[in-house]
Amino acid sequence: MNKLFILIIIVALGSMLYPLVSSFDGNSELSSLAQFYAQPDNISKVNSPNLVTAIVVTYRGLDTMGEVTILFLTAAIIAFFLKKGGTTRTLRLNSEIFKTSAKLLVPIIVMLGVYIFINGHLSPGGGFQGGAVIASAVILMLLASPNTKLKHNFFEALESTSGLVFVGLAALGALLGLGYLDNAILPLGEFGKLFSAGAIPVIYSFVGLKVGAELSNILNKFQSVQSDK
Amino acid sequence: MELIGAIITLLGSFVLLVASIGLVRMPDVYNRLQVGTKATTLGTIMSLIGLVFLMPQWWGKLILLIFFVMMTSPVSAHVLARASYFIKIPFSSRTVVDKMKVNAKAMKIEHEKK
Amino acid sequence: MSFLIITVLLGAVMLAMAFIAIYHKKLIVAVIATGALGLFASILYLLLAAPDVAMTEAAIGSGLTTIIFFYVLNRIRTDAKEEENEA
Amino acid sequence: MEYITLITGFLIILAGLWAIMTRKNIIRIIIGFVIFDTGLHIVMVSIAYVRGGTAPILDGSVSIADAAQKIVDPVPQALVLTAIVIGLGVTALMLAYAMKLHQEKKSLNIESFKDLKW
Amino acid sequence: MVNTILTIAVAIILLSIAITLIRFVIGKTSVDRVIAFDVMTVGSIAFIGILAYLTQRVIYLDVAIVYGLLGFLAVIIIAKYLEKSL
Repeated sequence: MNKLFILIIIVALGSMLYPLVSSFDGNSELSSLAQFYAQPDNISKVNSPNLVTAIVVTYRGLDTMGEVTILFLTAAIIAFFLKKGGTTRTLRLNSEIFKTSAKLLVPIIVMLGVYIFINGHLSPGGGFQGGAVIASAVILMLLASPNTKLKHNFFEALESTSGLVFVGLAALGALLGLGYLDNAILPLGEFGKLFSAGAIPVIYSFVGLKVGAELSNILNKFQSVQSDK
Repeated sequence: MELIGAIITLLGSFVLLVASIGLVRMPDVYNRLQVGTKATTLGTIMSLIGLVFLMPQWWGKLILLIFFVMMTSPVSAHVLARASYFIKIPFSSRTVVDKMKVNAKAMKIEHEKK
Repeated sequence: MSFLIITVLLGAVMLAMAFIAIYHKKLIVAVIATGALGLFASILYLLLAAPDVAMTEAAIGSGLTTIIFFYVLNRIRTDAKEEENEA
Repeated sequence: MEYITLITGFLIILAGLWAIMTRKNIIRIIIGFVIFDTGLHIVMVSIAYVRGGTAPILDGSVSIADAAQKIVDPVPQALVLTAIVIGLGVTALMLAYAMKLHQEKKSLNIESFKDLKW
Repeated sequence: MVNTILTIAVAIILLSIAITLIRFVIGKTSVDRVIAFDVMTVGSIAFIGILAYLTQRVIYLDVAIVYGLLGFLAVIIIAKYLEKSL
């Protein structure tokens, strides 16, 4: 009976969604806002080949700032909730192959993450993806040798420093009279080169470091509360 | 040149097809693991090498991708095989040699203090 | 035209994955199916010409979510009795 | 193509809602939330698609001058990029709560949590 | 000519992913399903590579690298969970 009621609710919701599908007839051209962003003189004003990065960092940079704040709050609440248990655990020894390959892979993965967030304005990727890749390198290290202790102080210092630099760079644009989170505080450079697009690679690198440190903290918290049955 | 690359890519996709058929037909977990690692690694690498012939200016990223596949796929299969041996998944009836049994005493347990 | 067929196939596979994730008895299989759903969604984003979103979905939506789920499952380790309770 | 992805996204949203409403195990409810999230993102990206468009990244194959004719809409993609990361944060928070609830009652069935506070 | 051959290759890869799905559905133990997941990931890398050629964008290959990396990590963490030594 209860399930029938829920089924009726779901079907009603589906029939409410049906007009959205039937009235959608595909886009044959860009919307007016995107047309504004894609004009040649507006592109050369920002000078970033990846338009998604341009929108995330400059046009809608405040969204990114709020998102980083939400991630910071999540990490803080999880660190408050999950207390470390004082148990001794017995784990099986890792095999030699896995340990060696993890030792070999961790620096390469960290380098890949750095590549992803430095090249955020040229290729797909950016701070969030690069941060996730760095966090995955940390988790691989924890899996290969469970006895290593992460340096909490280092990660916290890294996180707060990058957050401060991010906000400082954003405010510097306002101080110079260009606008909050403007990217023209550094020279714009040549289109399509690594050192171009003004402050976008710098800001995105610090976002990447901050996100990487936060995600590593969350995963390390989840790892450190494991206990044996 | 381009035709050679396309044919190598096609052969790689055939190897992937063979791997998936073998995954369905093999009798026990360990055989399936072997098919799922060796054949798929070969198939993917052949497809990517065919792409190197097709697009020679993309070679940097493709070589990096091939390196990643060659580094990660066998290691994950090894860890998975070890785990499935330790949780005692039964062998097929035709398996005769079990070399892990000989040095099972060497597998010590690691103690972690917190 | 060929992309249309690929899209239909991927949509069917994703619906099958969602079905497995909801209805399978073992919790671990449900979590793996959720990860596979994210991986196929990432290919769908590539077909829709959104490589940024595809990369984010592959790294975060599929990878890190699965890792956190398994840490929690390892801490909880529901026994079979509780699974019966659930149905 | 965009019709099919739109319909797929809506069906996945409905499947996630069904899972949230009918399942009893807390972990399964969180899985339903993740499925719901994925469907929502698919709907937003398929609304952004322009017929015959390519990715909004300008390199050798797309020049600045004809960018407005060739690319797809970048604004919803940027929004989805934000939404995925926030989805991870919400999921991690819900899982931490679930862990804490299991510590209290040794059970994950949602029927056994009837207290007003604990 | 080249495009036709590559389209056939894409069709074959999709067929192999579909056959792998059978093992994912019927697989007796959890390890079988994990192997099927791994095979689907590695097959998808080849699929993304061919897709990058068909649409003539080199940037899609970056996505394939991240894809393979995270799939590897997911398989390892599932193995450690099954081994009860996470």
